[in-house]
Amino acid sequence: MSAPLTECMLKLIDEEYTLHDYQSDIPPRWCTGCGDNGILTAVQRLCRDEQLAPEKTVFVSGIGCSSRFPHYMNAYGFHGLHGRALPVAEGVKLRRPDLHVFVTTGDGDCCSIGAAHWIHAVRYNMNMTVLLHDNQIYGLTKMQASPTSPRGLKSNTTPRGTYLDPLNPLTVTLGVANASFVAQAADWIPEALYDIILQAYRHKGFSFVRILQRCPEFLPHHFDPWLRDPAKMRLLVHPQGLQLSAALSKTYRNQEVHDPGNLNRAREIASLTDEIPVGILYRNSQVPCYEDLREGERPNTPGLIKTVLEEEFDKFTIWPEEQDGAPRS
Amino acid sequence: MSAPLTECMLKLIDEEYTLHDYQSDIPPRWCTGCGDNGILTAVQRLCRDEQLAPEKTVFVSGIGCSSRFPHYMNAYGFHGLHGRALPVAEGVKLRRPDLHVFVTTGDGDCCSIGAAHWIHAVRYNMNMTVLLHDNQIYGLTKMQASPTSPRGLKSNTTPRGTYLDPLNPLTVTLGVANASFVAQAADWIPEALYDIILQAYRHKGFSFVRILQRCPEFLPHHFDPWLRDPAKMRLLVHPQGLQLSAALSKTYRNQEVHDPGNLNRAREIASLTDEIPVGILYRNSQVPCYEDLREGERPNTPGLIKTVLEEEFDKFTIWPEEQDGAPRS
Amino acid sequence: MKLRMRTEAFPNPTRERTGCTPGDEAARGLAAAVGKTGGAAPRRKPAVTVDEHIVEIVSDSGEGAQRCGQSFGSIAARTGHGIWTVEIIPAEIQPPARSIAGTSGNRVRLASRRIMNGGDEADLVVAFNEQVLLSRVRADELKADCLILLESKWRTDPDAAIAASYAHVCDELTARGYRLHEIPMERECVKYVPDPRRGKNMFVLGLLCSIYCLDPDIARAQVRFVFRKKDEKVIDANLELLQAGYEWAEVNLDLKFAISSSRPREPQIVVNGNTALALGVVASGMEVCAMYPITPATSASHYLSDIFEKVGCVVHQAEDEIAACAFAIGASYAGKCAVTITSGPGLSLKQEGLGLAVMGEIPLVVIDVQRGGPSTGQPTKAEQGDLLAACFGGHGDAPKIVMAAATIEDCFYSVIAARKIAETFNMVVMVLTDASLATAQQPFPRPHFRDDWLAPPVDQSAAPDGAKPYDWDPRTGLAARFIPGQPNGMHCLTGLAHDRSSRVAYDPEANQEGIRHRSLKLAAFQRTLRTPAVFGGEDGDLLLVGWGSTKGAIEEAVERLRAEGSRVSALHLKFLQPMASGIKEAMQRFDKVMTIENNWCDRVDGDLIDGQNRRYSSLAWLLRARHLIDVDCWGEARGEAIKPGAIVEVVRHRLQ
Amino acid sequence: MKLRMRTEAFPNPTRERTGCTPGDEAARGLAAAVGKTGGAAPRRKPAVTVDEHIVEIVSDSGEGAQRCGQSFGSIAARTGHGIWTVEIIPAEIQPPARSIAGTSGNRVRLASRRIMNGGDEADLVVAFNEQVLLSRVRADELKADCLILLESKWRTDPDAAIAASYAHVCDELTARGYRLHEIPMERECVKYVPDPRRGKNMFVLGLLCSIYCLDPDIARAQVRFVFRKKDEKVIDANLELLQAGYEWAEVNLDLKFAISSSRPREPQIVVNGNTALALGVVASGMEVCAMYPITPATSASHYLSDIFEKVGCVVHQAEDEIAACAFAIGASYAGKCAVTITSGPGLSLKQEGLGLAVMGEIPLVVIDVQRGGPSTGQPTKAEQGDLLAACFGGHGDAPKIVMAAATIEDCFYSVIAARKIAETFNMVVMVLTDASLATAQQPFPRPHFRDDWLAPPVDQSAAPDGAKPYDWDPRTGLAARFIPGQPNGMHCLTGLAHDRSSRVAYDPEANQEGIRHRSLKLAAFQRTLRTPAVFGGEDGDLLLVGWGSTKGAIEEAVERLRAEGSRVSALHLKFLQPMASGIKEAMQRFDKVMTIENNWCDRVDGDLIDGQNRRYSSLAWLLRARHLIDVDCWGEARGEAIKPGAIVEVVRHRLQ
Ligand SMILES: Cc1ncc(C[n+]2csc(CCOP(=O)(O)OP(=O)(O)O)c2C)c(N)n1
Ligand SMILES: Cc1ncc(C[n+]2csc(CCOP(=O)(O)OP(=O)(O)O)c2C)c(N)n1
Ligand code: SF4
Ligand code: SF4
Ligand SMILES: [Mg+2]
Ligand SMILES: [Mg+2]
Repeated sequence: MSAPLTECMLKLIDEEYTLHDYQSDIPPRWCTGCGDNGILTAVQRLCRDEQLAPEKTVFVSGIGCSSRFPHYMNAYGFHGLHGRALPVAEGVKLRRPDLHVFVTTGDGDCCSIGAAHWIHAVRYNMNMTVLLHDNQIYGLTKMQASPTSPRGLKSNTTPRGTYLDPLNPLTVTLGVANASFVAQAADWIPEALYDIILQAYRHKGFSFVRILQRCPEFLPHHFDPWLRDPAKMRLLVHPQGLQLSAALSKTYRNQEVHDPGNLNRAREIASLTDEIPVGILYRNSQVPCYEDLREGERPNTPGLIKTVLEEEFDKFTIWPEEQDGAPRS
Repeated sequence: MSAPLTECMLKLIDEEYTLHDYQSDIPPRWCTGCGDNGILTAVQRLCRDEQLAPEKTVFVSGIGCSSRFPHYMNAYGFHGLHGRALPVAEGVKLRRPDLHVFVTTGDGDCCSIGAAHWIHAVRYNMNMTVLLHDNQIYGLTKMQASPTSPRGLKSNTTPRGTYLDPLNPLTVTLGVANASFVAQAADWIPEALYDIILQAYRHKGFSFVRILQRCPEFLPHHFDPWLRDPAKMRLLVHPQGLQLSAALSKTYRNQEVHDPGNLNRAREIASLTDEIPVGILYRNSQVPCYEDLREGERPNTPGLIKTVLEEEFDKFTIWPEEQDGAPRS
Repeated sequence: MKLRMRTEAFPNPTRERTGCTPGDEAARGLAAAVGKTGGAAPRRKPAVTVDEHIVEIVSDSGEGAQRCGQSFGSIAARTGHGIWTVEIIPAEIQPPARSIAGTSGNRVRLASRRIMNGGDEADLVVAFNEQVLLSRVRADELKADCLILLESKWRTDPDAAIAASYAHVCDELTARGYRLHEIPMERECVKYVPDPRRGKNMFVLGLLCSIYCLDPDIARAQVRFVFRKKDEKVIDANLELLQAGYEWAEVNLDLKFAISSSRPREPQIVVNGNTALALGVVASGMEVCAMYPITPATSASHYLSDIFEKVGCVVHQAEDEIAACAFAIGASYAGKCAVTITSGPGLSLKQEGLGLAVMGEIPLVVIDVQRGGPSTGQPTKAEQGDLLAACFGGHGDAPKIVMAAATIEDCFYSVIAARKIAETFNMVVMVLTDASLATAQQPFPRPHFRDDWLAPPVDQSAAPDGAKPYDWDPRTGLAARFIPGQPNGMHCLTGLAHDRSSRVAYDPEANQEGIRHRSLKLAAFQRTLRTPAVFGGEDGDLLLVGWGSTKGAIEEAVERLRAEGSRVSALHLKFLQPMASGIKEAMQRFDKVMTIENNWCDRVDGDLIDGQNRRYSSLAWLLRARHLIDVDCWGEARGEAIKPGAIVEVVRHRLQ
Repeated sequence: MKLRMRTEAFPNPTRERTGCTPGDEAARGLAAAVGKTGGAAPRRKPAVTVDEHIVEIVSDSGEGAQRCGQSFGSIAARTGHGIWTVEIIPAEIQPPARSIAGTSGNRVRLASRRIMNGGDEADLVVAFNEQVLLSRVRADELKADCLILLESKWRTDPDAAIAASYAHVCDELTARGYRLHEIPMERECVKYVPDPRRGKNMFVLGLLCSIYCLDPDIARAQVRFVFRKKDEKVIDANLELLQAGYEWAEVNLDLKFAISSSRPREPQIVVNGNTALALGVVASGMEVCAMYPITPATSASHYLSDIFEKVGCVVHQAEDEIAACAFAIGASYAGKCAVTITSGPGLSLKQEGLGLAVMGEIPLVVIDVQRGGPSTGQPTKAEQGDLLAACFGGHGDAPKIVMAAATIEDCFYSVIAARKIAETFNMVVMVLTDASLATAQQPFPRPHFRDDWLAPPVDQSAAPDGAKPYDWDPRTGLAARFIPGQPNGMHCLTGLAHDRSSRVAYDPEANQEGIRHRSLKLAAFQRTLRTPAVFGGEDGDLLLVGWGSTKGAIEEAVERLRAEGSRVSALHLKFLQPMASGIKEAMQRFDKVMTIENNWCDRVDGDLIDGQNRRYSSLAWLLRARHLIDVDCWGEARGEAIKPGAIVEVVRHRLQ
């Protein structure tokens, strides 16, 4: 798993990380055709293109098929508890701004059991890239409805179809204070997926990317309507947002020029039900990051700690008779 | 606490509940000037005007000053766990549509530890009235910052001021699928408070009312700017929404005609930062209630249970030799 | 208050039926068929009579070994054998083909008598490729001279590496003494179906029916039942494959085993533990099950979701376990006693909610289908790791009742009992099962429905004048509770310390009064428990004490050991908190006492572990504390059911 | 690995100083002042010499009795008395005036020697109204002949009901033998300040200084200190009130008590348990405290929030306890060992997270300031109810280290030790304190800062070739862990069962190997523990065993009992899981062993409770299970610290 030291040395010489450097020696164990595979590829490309040092990169996840992601990256990984990926990632980032933090989570992991953490993570706006693998189903536990499952979907816990309209992760995120980067991608448009993840990574703050992800195992034809008819995908283009290659804009003619600075329009686009918007819905680089707001003015050296402790002790000290009997204020 | 049987009998005769019938014999223990007192009065008036049978009315709460509410009502009360009022209330309502369910919760109770339940309760859209007592502080535990505390507020856990912009309960709620009733009130405009709670109660579905509530104990002058200057309060008026008395509209001249059916505008209004909107931001009577969607076609009589069980047993039965050895399909 | 406890093994009156009877109708029919297909005339084969066999069918997941195994088990059961089937579950959702981690299938133990566990190593294994076969060898799941029926197509696989690996494995296993039979499964199947990979499993079913002389009529009926939702063409194709397999074996295999069987006199049902739990929920009259998906508990909710609506009731999938617990509490508070089903991690999350139910004295049934821990651990594997968390998990003094299901049948009746206890004592009742019961199948007497299983209708009558919601009975701690809708019963339930009127109690006395009465209810309930019976002899050298799913294995081990002449007996506990009286006396009649548990306890072999720091298994810990008897323990945390043979080994060793 | 344990009481070399010395400078100054105010010349009053007194000051909340009591305590401490102060906390946030539930104030025990607990009933109480006084009478907190100094203004209150109630209470209490002194507090105060209600408390402070012959210079210095953030006018006004109270007492009261005092040779600090915890966090070198507000833990976070930023560190108020725990785990994983502080309900919510830390072997310090349970229980009250949940709360086999702070000083050192243990063993370390330590104050030697208290800087060096993240040492179970940033150390930490390379482990062996090594670490740590010393005699009739905050009360009870001639000793445990060796041997040297715990255990008096169902106190349960000794227990759940007198009573009774 960990490349031998000698290799690391070589790195220092020719400075170049290759795709291979980001692949762990555990072969991905997702089903064939699973959208997670494409997301993994995109992220490994990103690491290569941004030349992220594997030892300085941390992938935090919860539990779910998507949360197996960190096992397949050659980087530090934290495959934790169902729903708790975000607070763990916040703890990692707080005192280690030098680390690149990524979070991979599922629609159940993030939007169901993890919903409270999700809302508050958006508000903390810590500098990390969050990939919501939204396959609209519980994959790992074998096909139960998720909050994002479309109404009427038959699953093992809803054999007669789900009862409610799906939760919309985009409108919820856009309703939270300090939202600073909100985007949507689809695993079947790898080029846009890559561009969006790249911009998400480069955005300083909490970058939330909802990725529509196929689960052939349990929902084989789920996204077919959108796959068959590119016109049902609306690509959001803008100089500050996504820019399409000629090829892409030829297939996806349904495009909207959307300024990521426009929150109200972003909310309207996010609310679309029939069409799937792809691109950057909202970006605001002005929102401060929690880790910066909480950074201490001075490093916590032993000397400083001693000084402060003595100051505090002084306030509470009773001195022996020889010394001044009065408390120091 | 429980009125003697004879009194109940009398009730059946002259059918009229008075305010007194909704007051428990425990005197409210909130600080003098606490906004919770006004909310209690409004709710007791509502019960009287709607003639709710105390034994058919349930007040569910979490933990906090505001969550002491059920102790002061003569009705069934459930003063449960911090953050968990909503799922408890859902469980109460599911099989007891005959009960009137109210939830009183605080900004910490609902928006911090209870955030996941809040998001999902909006989506379930069960028929209950939810009062968010938002004093923008943790009262019961003596003054820690809450997610709705304005940035810079000094509290016991943020002695140098809070670090983040406040969470906006209205925009979050309006971002959730199936939101069917979202309103805002302020404890210092009792007339509007009453009208809004009344409409919330009458709406069939999950009625979410955020009430700006004063906490003189810990934030004595917190809302003064808005108290002093009525122009900073924007009243939302509409035939389908709030209608102001002459007196009220004389004091509060800053009014906007807002159609509660307009979601996009509702989100814009909710996003106002300097002005405080008061009124009904959004209403949609078309959203089905979860308890109705889950109602069984047939009552679970012993007879029915026996029939279904035998059917199921048949599928798994091995019959003795005498009988047909083939499994029944 | 009387509770119906069904822990004792069910008496099983039978009529004998032994040997292979090729003379009968069905077989003649098949013989004829064989004739028709012009193969060599069926040789008369002497069937080796055995008392029991353990058969495994393993394949890549998706190749249908599980369905084949389950059908085989059902046919054997219907034929009148005692059976116990165990699922072999792949650790991955969708593992690569021909991989060790991906082995999926079924183990079927069939015997001439009723059996209560999955037994030891396999006598015969059918494998669809050599890799899945290897995984079973590596896991030591096969007898030294195990019979192996292996798909032979790999020998000639275009991919040289595969062919080589296959040949290598075959040679090695033969060398090691396994009795290998290579079988051209797909080659035979293509004669009948276009895609042999999908039909294989029914062909294998045919093989097995021939080998174990199972009634062909029953086999055919079973196949029809399995495919009942498919159209006739599919059914016919599979019947053909069944027949083909049967014929092929008759002609080409020299294997026949006769296991005597006896059809039970009364109807039996064959279900797994989770299905039994779900049926128990329906039979208990509960109306609400609030849950959040988690392996291995979920399949119970799946089946319940399917049938609960038919009786007008609801399975609510909440946003998380905390909400599921709170939701169930709300429903119970409103008079509809509810159940929440989960597994280890969910139990940890529910602890705070359970404390509220204890404090508010709200009846609640909690089912924990235990899995491998700690943390996410081994979600699909069996372990008994949650006993202490169930007893002591919450903060403060939160007395709960904890019981465990010992058999599949017991899963059904435990839920019914739990609901009754919960509503009689207004308490939280935990029912512990585990992954090994969850997926194992075994026949047990078809239950006779009784109205008194059900909850009485919600009381909505007016509360008596001046009655208090917590008017604790000084002798039992019991208090009538008032349910919303009852005139005159209005009060505010609270998780804060409270007095008899449910008012917040600030003074020391009131606080202690509440704590004392909540604790007293446990004692009151304890007085209703019967002393469990000792299995084996009333006294002796060693008493094995167990709880939950290990019962069958422990008692079988005791039978074997006693047959060897050892003075070993077993005691199995259904109630872990509180425990019945008389257990101490039972233990005192033996020189040594040892618990057998499927959870971890420190071995005393290392140089670090001693009496001062050894961590004991959970039940041992409870028995030691309660009875001050030096209860030893032996346990494993291998993620699978404990084998009777393993217990026999351990005991032999301890008794030396 | 060596850990600095500070459980033994600190040797306190002193110089004697007894009697009331009105001859000294300060007093003469005051006498003069008295002269000036032209009152009757100060009578020479003989001071009754006593060894100790317990003084209570009670008022409605907001009237400043707490500040008065704390100042009185500090002055006494600075004068050289041994002191222990206990807060009397109202149960309501803002209770109505003159209400029993609203009583707020302070209890100060001052003595000639160092004392380790709050003692028994009060000798003297100052009350601002008769209702708050009543609440103390009702709670049996006053000695039979207790001296009462009561604000007299109510006698003439315009509201007839109030006046009547006042008169009635006075008559009754006098009749019952209390020695009542009515004092015109406000009438005197108005002479100096416009709003006497706000100044009263300093007037009372003056009274008390006169009555207990406290050094007026120190008193004045203290007042200046208390109001240091206010402007001079405020300070002067309060100094005037102090003086007025002193003078008034000198002239009008016939009460003077002399308690010998001796100023310590080395500096002492006076803080409460929560402040000590916060100071310990800073001193441990931890950089992150993730918490969610909860009483009574919160005040520790309040103080920490105030000082932690000064050393560049962070208190993070998370959205809930689960997030707080996960956040702390994330920080620890990234190399910054973190602490999460909570109380009972929070502990229940963190159980799943703690299991992950155990499984991932991530160092983590968890502080649980226990409160009254179960559920929301009694948030402001003291109880030791979380021990078993701390040991066994999570699902699966999740070994953690559990320790408890026994004194306020110990709160400070326990956190430092906990961080060290956590990082040495990569384990979860729980530190238990409770509400009674949280708010009690007592002087202890000012700590001498040591660099080795601090965590070493995060290791970012490259991991050796082929090194594995869980390369468990077969003897100790310890493994070096790799921290993000370390080249070559990349791996994926997981809550699933895993092998030495942190890869998901599917096979039985790998799973057991992990469980075995995580368990082994507990034994390895256990070997580093010293056997705690027995207090009293090495053998005898009865050994009292305790843990946590009860130490002072138990040992004082033992002293008294031994003085009576009973052969009683005490053993106090700092580490509850694992426990030090030698405890069994210590217990065996006594005829009877009994734990004294501030939590519930069933009384055996009722007709229902017997040995088969009695629920024991937590520590008793652990000792019985581990050592098979019939450890009895006595406990209360009254929400307050156990009194030495109560223990003396119980022991006398048991020894009959
Ligand atoms: C506390 C807890 N509850 C439940 C589970 C079981 N569980 C594991 S993953 C999962 C949901 C998976 O769905 P999702 O988050 O959408 O991820 P996916 O598998 O679809 O990628 C659940 C319920 C668990 N591991 N822990
Ligand atoms: C699990 C748990 N965590 C924390 C607490 C402590 N606690 C009680 S109320 C409260 C917050 C109160 O603030 P809010 O919800 O805004 O209600 P308010 O008192 O302001 O009305 C907290 C943190 C608790 N009781 N339970
Ligand atoms: S189950 Fe679905 S989500 Fe999971 S790996 Fe397979 S395809 Fe992907
Ligand atoms: S503390 Fe604030 S919120 Fe609580 S009762 Fe007092 S004023 Fe109301
Ligand atoms: Mg999913
Ligand atoms: Mg609040």
